Amino acid sequence: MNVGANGWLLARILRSPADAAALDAAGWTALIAIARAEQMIGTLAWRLHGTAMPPAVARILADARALAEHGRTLALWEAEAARRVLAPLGVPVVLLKGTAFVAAGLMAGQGRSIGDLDILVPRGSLHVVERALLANGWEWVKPDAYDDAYYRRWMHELPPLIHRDRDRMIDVHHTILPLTARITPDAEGLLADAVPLRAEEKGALAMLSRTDVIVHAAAHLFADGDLAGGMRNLWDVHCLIEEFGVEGLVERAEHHGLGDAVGRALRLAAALYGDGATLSPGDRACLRRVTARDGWGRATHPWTRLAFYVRSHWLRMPPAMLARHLWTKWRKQAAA
Amino acid sequence: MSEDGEQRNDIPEREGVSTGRRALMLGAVGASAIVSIRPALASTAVSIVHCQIPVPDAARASGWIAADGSVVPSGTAGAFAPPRQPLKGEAVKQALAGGQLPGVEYERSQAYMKYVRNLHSGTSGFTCFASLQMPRG
Amino acid sequence: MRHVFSVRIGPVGFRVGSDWRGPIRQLAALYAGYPQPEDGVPDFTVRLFAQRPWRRVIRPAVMIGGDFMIPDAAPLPLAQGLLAAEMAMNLQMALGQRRYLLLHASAVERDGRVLLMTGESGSGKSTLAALLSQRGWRLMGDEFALIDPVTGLAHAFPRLVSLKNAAIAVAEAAMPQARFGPLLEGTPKGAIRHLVPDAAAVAAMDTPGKPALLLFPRFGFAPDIREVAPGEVFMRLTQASTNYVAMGERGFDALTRLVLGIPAQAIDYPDTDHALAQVEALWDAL
Amino acid sequence: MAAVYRAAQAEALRIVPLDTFTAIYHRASGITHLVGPPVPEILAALGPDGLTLGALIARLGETYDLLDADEAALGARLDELVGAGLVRTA
Repeated sequence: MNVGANGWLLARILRSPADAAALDAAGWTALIAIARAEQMIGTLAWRLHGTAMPPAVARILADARALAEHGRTLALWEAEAARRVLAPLGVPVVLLKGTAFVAAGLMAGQGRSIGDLDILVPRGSLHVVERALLANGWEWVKPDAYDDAYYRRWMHELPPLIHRDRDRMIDVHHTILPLTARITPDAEGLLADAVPLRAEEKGALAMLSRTDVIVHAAAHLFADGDLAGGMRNLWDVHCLIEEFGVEGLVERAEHHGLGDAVGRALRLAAALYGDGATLSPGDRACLRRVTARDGWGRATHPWTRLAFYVRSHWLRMPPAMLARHLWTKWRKQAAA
Repeated sequence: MSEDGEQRNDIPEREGVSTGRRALMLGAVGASAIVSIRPALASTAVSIVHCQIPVPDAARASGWIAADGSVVPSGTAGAFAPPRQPLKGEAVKQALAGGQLPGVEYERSQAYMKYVRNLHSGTSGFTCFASLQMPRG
Repeated sequence: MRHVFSVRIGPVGFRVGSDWRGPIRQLAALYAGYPQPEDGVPDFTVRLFAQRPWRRVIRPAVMIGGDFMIPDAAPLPLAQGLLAAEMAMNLQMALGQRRYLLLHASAVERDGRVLLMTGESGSGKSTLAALLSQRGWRLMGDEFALIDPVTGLAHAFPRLVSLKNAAIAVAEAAMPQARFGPLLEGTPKGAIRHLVPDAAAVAAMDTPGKPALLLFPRFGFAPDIREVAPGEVFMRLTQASTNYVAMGERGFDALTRLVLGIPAQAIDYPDTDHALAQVEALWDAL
Repeated sequence: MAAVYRAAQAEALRIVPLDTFTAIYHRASGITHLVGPPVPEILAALGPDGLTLGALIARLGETYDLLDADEAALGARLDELVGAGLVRTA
């Protein structure tokens, strides 16, 4: 197969599972190591389910499916636990990211690894939500004055909370980008258009509309992040487009001020997992960063990674605030 | 009610207690009747590799440690500068068992250990700490 | 990576990559009689690497990585590279194994039936397993017992037996003909020396056995034997398993079946002779 | 109005008595609980239809000799069960 052992190998097999037939033992070994490093082994396992492969690989992927299934159970239960606590408040609660995908039974959720529970609530309800969670077993992860004040003043979410018995984190968002970013999505619009997941149930959870969910995936990837986990996030985008289409997407993205991010996400997802796209030099740099893995699962291209890390901070904060943020961190270090 | 039950009702009250109906205690208000199994992953996994606990964790790098174990700005009066190296798991284990961290004075050891005891999941060093206090096997 | 070693231990294949030749050469020598991963595809990848490029040569310290990692792992000096490799392989099992319920236990087999011994580090489970392998038992493993949730059978995982401190001299005296790895002094757990499982253990490692007895040995106490009730066994084994919770309902099935299926005894012993006599007596009484 | 307590659906639970302890696997949460009496008895008596605290004491009294028919104690057990997710209030 004419693909080196890097992220492109994983992308190629996800795009075209039949190509796996051409893999030799070394190819399978690299593919599995890369998929694990990108936290996509469950996705790969479902994508290849039923195709021909060596017995040793079949066992590894069967284990990965079982693990993803268990992860799905835990994610849905965490959402249900939060629902039981928040439903009496009468506050709308919208599931975000992986938990929303599995709750809605979307293709993007199949085999997906899910870490924290991410929810979106109205900004005005943050306080009651926080109080209810703290009264029902959730605790602050980091009791630190500076970070706390920073979160409350500038971030798009509460400082992370963790449940003391289940050891699972919850991120309570009130919008999808930090308040410091130069783009301000329409948070009220996100909530207003959200779709109930089980409409018949009182106090049911909801998920973002079919366009907003793609806008959020793109915002998360570019405007907020340093492209870490990019292969998985772009797979999300690819699956969401497959399932929901792109009708009205551009208009909705422009409405949130995220037209550029969504456009790039669509091009990158098409390049990795779809029929290809016409790429700009910036797109190519992103793809170089996203696929930077070797056959041992190691991160490669450290300078590209660093550049994207700096960029992520740049995007999140206006320059003066970035300087203040780095200055505070630096003073703490220098004082020691 | 079943035939069986009706028969039992014919038996005088005092003897009925001893013939079949099981006794049940609801227990004290403060007692606990449920243990939920948590992953033991941390304990065994970390016993396999040797672990260490950075004090404080990287997110709060170079803060100082107050006597109550909280992280405070460097230079705070009465607080201790952090150790140069992360604490070794074995040393923390001995301190947890009633000893003291090696090479530091009593109060400093107490402050560091309070920091360690306050670690939460998701903070670096927590997995290591969790492994040290959980008995195994 | 520069240096690579692959091996299959029981049902599990490993690939170990290293920035240094030393640990790989030692692994190759000690695991000489072992097969390669099935179909050439290992279950787990392990990496032994330098934190910074120059740490390959200047005060070389071995970082442990692979498919599964924990954030707080401390590096080891290169002289303990073999230990780092063993730890890294065990870590992949502890964090990544999903096919079998993993019990932190040693296992030996006789007549197709398996004796499991579980306990904290220092309980003597490794030493007892090694000594029993000299007395007509087959060594299945000293660290992890693998319980198949479908069949309930225990699978062997005969990696190098890790002997610590006083146990080293005991094993050396009891098995003068056995092969040992280098003596590693000054590790975080004191002195460590690895014992190579005998040829019989390696030859039979693909043959599982039916669990028959579970023991909780405790070294350094006056001889005592007492039965452990199923509820307590269940609780202790959930804590002696790294993947019980992650196995979900399959783990629950495997564990309840094991707990209700075999007797469990706690044995206290002052020295290994006592322990061996206690084990043989309990086994004969089954 | 008194709160109504409902047990998780019976098919969502795997209940294996060990000795005085019982192992319960809760399929919805993936969590194993090791419980002692009176927890299995409470789960069996509640059922999915739901009972108030008073009705539950009465139901338990039909089957067992309650040595301490104390509403506060039963309330504490139910709170624990709600916290573990095995019982919900509605």
